[in-house]
Amino acid sequence: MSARLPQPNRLDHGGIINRDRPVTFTFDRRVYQGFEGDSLASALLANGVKLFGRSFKYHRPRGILGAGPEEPNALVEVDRGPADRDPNHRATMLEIYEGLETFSQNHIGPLNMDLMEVNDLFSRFLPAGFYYKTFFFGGLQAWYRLYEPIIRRAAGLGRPPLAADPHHYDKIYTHADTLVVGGGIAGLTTALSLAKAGQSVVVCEERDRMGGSALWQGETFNGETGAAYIAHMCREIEAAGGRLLPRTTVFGVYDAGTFGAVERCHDHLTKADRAPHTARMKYHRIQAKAVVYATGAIERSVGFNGNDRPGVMLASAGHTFLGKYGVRVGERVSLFTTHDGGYGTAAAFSAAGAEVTVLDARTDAADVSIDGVRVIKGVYAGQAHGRMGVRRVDYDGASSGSLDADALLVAGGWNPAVHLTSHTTDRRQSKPVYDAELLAFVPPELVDQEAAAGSVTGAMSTADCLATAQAAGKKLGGKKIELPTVDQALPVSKPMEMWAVPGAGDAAFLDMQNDATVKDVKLAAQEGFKSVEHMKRYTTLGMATDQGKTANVTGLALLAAATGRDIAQVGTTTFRPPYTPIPIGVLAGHHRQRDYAPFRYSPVHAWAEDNGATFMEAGLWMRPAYYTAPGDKDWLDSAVRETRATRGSLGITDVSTLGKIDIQGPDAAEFLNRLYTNGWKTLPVGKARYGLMLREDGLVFDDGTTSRLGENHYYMTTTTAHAAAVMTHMEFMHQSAWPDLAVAFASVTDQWGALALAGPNARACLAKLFPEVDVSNDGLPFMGVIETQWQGYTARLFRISFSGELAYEVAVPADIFDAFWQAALQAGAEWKITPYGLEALNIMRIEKGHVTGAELDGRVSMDDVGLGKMVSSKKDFVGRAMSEREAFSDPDRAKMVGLVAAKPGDKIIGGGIVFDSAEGPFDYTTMLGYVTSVAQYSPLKDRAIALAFIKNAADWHGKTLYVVSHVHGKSIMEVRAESPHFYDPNNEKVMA
Amino acid sequence: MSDRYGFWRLLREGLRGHTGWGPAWRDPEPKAEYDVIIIGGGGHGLATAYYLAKVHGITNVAVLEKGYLGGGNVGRNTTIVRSNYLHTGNELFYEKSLQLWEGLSGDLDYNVMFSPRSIINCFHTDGQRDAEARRGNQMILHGADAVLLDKEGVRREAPLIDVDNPRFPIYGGLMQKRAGTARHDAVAWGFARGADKRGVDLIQNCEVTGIDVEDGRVTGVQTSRGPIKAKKIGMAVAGNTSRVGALAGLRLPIESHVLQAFVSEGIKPMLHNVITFGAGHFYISQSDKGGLVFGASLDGYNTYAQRGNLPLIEHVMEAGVSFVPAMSKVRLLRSWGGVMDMSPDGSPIIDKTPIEGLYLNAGWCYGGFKATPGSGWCFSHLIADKPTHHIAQMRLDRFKTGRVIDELGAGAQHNLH
Amino acid sequence: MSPVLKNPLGAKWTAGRHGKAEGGPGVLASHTAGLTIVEVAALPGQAQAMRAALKAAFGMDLGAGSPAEGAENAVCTGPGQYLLTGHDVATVKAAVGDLALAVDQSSGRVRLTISGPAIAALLAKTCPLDLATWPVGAAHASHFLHIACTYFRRGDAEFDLYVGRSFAQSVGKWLLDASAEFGLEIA
Amino acid sequence: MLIFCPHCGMRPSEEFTPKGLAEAPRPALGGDDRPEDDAWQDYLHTRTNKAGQTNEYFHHSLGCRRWIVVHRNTLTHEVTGSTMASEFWQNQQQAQDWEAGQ
Repeated sequence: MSARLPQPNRLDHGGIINRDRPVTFTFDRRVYQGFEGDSLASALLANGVKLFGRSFKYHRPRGILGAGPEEPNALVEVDRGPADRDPNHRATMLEIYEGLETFSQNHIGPLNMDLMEVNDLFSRFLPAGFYYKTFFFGGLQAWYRLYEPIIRRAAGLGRPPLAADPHHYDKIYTHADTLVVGGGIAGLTTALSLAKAGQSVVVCEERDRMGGSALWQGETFNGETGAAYIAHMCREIEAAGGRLLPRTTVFGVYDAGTFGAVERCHDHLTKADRAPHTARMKYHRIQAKAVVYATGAIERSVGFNGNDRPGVMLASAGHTFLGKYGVRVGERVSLFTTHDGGYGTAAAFSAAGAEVTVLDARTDAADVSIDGVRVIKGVYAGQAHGRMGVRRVDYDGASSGSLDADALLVAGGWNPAVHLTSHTTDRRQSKPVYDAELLAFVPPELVDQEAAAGSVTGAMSTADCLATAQAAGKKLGGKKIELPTVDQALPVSKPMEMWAVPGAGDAAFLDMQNDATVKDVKLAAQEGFKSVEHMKRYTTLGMATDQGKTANVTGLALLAAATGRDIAQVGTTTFRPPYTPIPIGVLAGHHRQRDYAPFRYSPVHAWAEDNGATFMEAGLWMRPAYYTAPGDKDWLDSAVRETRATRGSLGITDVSTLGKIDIQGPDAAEFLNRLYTNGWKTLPVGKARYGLMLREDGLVFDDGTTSRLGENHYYMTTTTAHAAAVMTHMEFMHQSAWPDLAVAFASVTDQWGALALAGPNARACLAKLFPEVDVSNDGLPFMGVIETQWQGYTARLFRISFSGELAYEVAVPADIFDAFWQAALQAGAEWKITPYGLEALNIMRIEKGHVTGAELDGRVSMDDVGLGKMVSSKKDFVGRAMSEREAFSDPDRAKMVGLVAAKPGDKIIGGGIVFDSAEGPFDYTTMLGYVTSVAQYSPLKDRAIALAFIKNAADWHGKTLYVVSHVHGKSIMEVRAESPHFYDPNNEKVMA
Repeated sequence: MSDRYGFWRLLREGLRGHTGWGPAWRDPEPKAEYDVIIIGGGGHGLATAYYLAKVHGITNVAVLEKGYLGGGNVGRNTTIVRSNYLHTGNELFYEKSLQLWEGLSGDLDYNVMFSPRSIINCFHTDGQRDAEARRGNQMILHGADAVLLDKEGVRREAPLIDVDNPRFPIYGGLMQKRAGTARHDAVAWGFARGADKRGVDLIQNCEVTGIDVEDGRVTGVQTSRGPIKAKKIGMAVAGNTSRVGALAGLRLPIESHVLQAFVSEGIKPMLHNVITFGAGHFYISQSDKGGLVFGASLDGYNTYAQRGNLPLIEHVMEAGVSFVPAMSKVRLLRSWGGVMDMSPDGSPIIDKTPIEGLYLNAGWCYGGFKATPGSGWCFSHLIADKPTHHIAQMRLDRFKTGRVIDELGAGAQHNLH
Repeated sequence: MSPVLKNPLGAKWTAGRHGKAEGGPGVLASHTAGLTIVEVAALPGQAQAMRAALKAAFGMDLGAGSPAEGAENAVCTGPGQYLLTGHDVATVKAAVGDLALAVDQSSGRVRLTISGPAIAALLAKTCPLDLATWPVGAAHASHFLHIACTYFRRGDAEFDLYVGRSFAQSVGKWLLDASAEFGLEIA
Repeated sequence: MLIFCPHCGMRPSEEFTPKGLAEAPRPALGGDDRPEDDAWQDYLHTRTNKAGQTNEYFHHSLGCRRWIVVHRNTLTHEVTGSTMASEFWQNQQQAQDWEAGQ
């Protein structure tokens, strides 16, 4: 451990920091020392640092306002390199550790000489909403190219990280009978009551340890110090099975007892202290039957000029630094209060040796005598002076004067932290309600499974908080526990109503980060922005990173005054999750980048990888696009080679990814009849049939073959893309429309590996693989199916073809599919069997005029793709009714056609638009249609071919058309239209 | 003194303490009768009133708003403006709307901060590239602009996008340069101020509780502030269309779904364009203030509550971090939800209803914000009996005729669009 | 000769210790290769009769068919729907006859058995359900980090996971990731 | 959100895929209804879409794969009942009770 450095504002005793463990860290490259248990804020304050940052709009120098998550000013960057940069960290919540490096943000030049402070000089010209009223000169281009870039550069707070986050994050599903939000003394008391009644309880506390202000504010409990009392309560809760989660922010309340919480596991530790393989943060999705909101209250400031000066802070913050960290934020302290609570803080500072003057806004305040504390009644802080740190405070009111001060603490009253109780406001049909006596919003009436405890209820004294905790425990079925006797209790009273002092204006800040002032609120009202939402949006009050925790209520109180309404009438804005900002990455958890979604692999994926395959995504599947062989120049070269080999001799491809559904039951044929457009009742056992399914809206959904394996047993295949959707559709139709059909079905996609053998030698190869099966044209005719065995395993042989060749698909159980694939390769070796991928398949199916998802894009009818003849007129089926709507017989519908490039080497562009002229005009009224699929080289045609949809398709066969693509530099390509069935139109090859 | 906005006025007001700014709009009591009532003081309703007054000279108009002006989806969206649609039924309309956006600040004398920072839709397969090429081509044929980017083009435009995404690599993107973002509240306020200036009564806190129909035609409305007569009533209440329609006995092809949106803390510029990740239905842009503004798909269940649930939130963050890995450490500031009028084909309806004098503007799905000026323009023309060709296909009866406008090809299921 | 069964879990699924190396493993995992799995699904209205048939043929007592009433070799995945292990499809089909669909899923599903002291902490990362409320013998169809998965509770700290074969590599990889902090021993 | 599945019990909503409001049954197979008639339009397109109690299809896709009809309040998201889709339209009484209970 390095030598101890001086910490000028650190008292030599007090606080709950570990004075045995000095911690060295930096801020703006200067080295400082604090103690273990310090926040960055407390450690820097201990070192006399007052200036922490700059405000968003006017770049005014700012210090610390609060001591916790409400802090609007002191945002810093924690830098561990560009990838591990952590901007906008609240200094009050950042725990220091050895070697921590932090930086101030949002300034040009050093923090104390920020060039952007020029904004402050012109602040009178930059009132709320100024940007709506100017920047017109020069029109759109001037805005976009000149004004807006300047605004964008000036805006923003910290610097963004520039690379992937090196940390990992976990999502944890956490369950509890009751979630207690807030581990202060009220939350812990309720938790103990519930845990003792046998409930499973989780207590989430946003700060670094359980206990809240009881830890340090000097009250005693049954004679014990707060820290000791809290410690033994925590032990009791854990002994009863409760879980205590410090550093855990419950950020949102969702439906049915679901809560989002983030636990910070690493940020307070040095790298060496972090357990390996553990997450930086955990996102707990908490499911609880009941909840206790023990979220506490947040102190508010008062609007007066200069209330944003470094050194002006909330009284509770000053008290926290003193009590929790042993840091005295000033020697000559002015304390401006509107209620008795300020006196406890005054007494604590006085006891710590500070010279304290209380400015009590109340003329009728009771006399309080505290050693060394001067009290001036009926006055308010009118103006704080001192650009880089408060030096002097002018007070006014019943008397006026000026005080030398190096700190000004403000006790403006308390706002219960009602945020979470309003996330699901609709459940209670009520937002937080305004209590005109407390001058604060309190939770609305809560539902049965909810309770509130502690100062969030509006309770002020510790004794009252404990009583609410006991009531909360009782409401939720807890066991009665003895409440402690509180001694040395701090004074409390209801506040006097003073939201802003007389004369507060341009420099009286409400939203410190966004620089929204008392004057801005008045201006909003003057301009007609009288709804609280209008005021918020117009002034941006409450829209900063602290979401107005210290500012909102004051802002709307001033709006109420400016518009002559009650505060209750004005109401609050809606609180939205998250309660405090949380890293986006923690909510993503494990599922990011490569692990964003699972991969689905065919059983021969590894073989394909080892044999030169390049894969493409097909939904979650990885499918070989093409196999690169020695000598292949590019993907097209490979695909053409694979096509030629298949057409010329024998190809093999993996079709394991097709959806497969096993259908059984006496009504299976009836079910198929209703699902498909064509008839199924006459299909013999041992035969397959091509089927087309429509959606209920009458447009084509999916196609595939279904085979009849037994009297009541069918095996359906779907496209890879629609496998899940078809299964879901079948389940929907069966269960919602025809639940009495005696049929059951199951997805067997993963059970079967399947390959296609295609080409003139496919039969010979199949015969070698299945020597005991008659695979002759008679034994296994086109659309025939045989179930047999391969090496003791079931094998299904289907004589079907997508490529247009003589072809077979063979399915065997996935466990042995790799072995079967190898056997097929071996068997086909004598015919130079060639594996082919999707690119070659694409060439072949386009040559054959077979459609895929490019054509069946959810907008085409059966007729559009030339399959209108597949409609049985004898029966009803899904989609039939809607396909009888008038648009379906519109003569202008685009229908499928084949296109052939005019000459070899010409490209046809996928997504190109078809016109009948090369000269134009090209617009939407002259377009005939569009290209859906392209084979950039068809060996059959020795040039590019394509499938397209055009109006009056049949009329264009044999004629010249033009494919135009403006997004390819207005390329215009001459093509000839044809029937889309380029290859073997009479199916002689597939039937051979 | 002119009440026009501008630099010199700002300067003058600054020097005299901003005492000269008058209200942006009046706060009138409702009259007994108007020529036209627009139900809904959101973006579309205000824009309709503005164009009724400005283009058609119809100024005896009331806009009735249940809450505060601009409090619906115009105040809770991700501010994206674009005209990158495939189908004529949509593209003619959205391109008209985009053209209005381009001159809107000047037209309204209100800086709506329309920023043509471009949109890029990233795709992941050759098939998707062809589909995007077709869309780009068709956009151009409708007078819009489009550029097809390859992988490197996307990388150049948006260096922080993980184009080499190890799960769903990006092959390229379709870019519309004229697309961008705008300041959403300013749009509502600008139209409101413009309409008010031309004599339109904007009546807030005035809930329509009944629509009076006699002999098949409207005669007026009942409101929380008393009855108001009118021979023409325009509904522009997306999010509440079914509820308001029911007041006139209409059952409409609409479901209500929540779309969540998210904004991060402000940070210095890291993303210039609006950019979308096809594999995650994720979109993101960065606001002038520095917040990353992003979202993805619907939660999927029907709701009128303006909030969503965690599973979708998790999905959005997963997609976001996969697409823009650097955003992992940026903090989420706020999330919210807007209630979407989901139609069965994902496209809007601007049409007359079977009740004479009752006009419908609904079914905006996610597309309402970018449509604001176009919607107001076209709806005002329809109400003024001068319907324009831009909305020729946005018919209410299209689900009966089958002439649907299905951009996604997802079919007749409201929550799939 | 019998063909070699292809390991569905991929190359990263290797026997031995993974993740945290110190101390005993928090999670133990094993994969049963060659296990016979048959999916049965009762036709409408036949669930009870099917369960009776299964009881008669194989002695499986499946109660009234709730997810909690499973047996180690009859894991409930839905109403009238089970994954049966240890019997081949022909035997099962013969037992259920026309009461139910029966299909072989021996290759289609992969069963992983996981156990160990950290099992609750591990499953809290992968599964949204509260496993503390499940009795031993209960089965729940849910998800494993977004992947459809049926969980069967074998013992206090022992679970079977049934996942689709094509997803198995991702399941394996993600199980390695999730259990790294506890230390994983693959048998 | 939690959704009650009649087979599986209370489950997190991410296990379910919602399809939309279940306001009208599918017109009978082989019926005379024209596509523009209310029967078809109500099944596919038209919705009352109430703010309040509604019936809605959910598929327990990451669970037992049953289609269920969930009785939910669209203002508060409260789930007050659910039934198998296979029983829903057959038990019109239940559907009516749910309607009446709004």
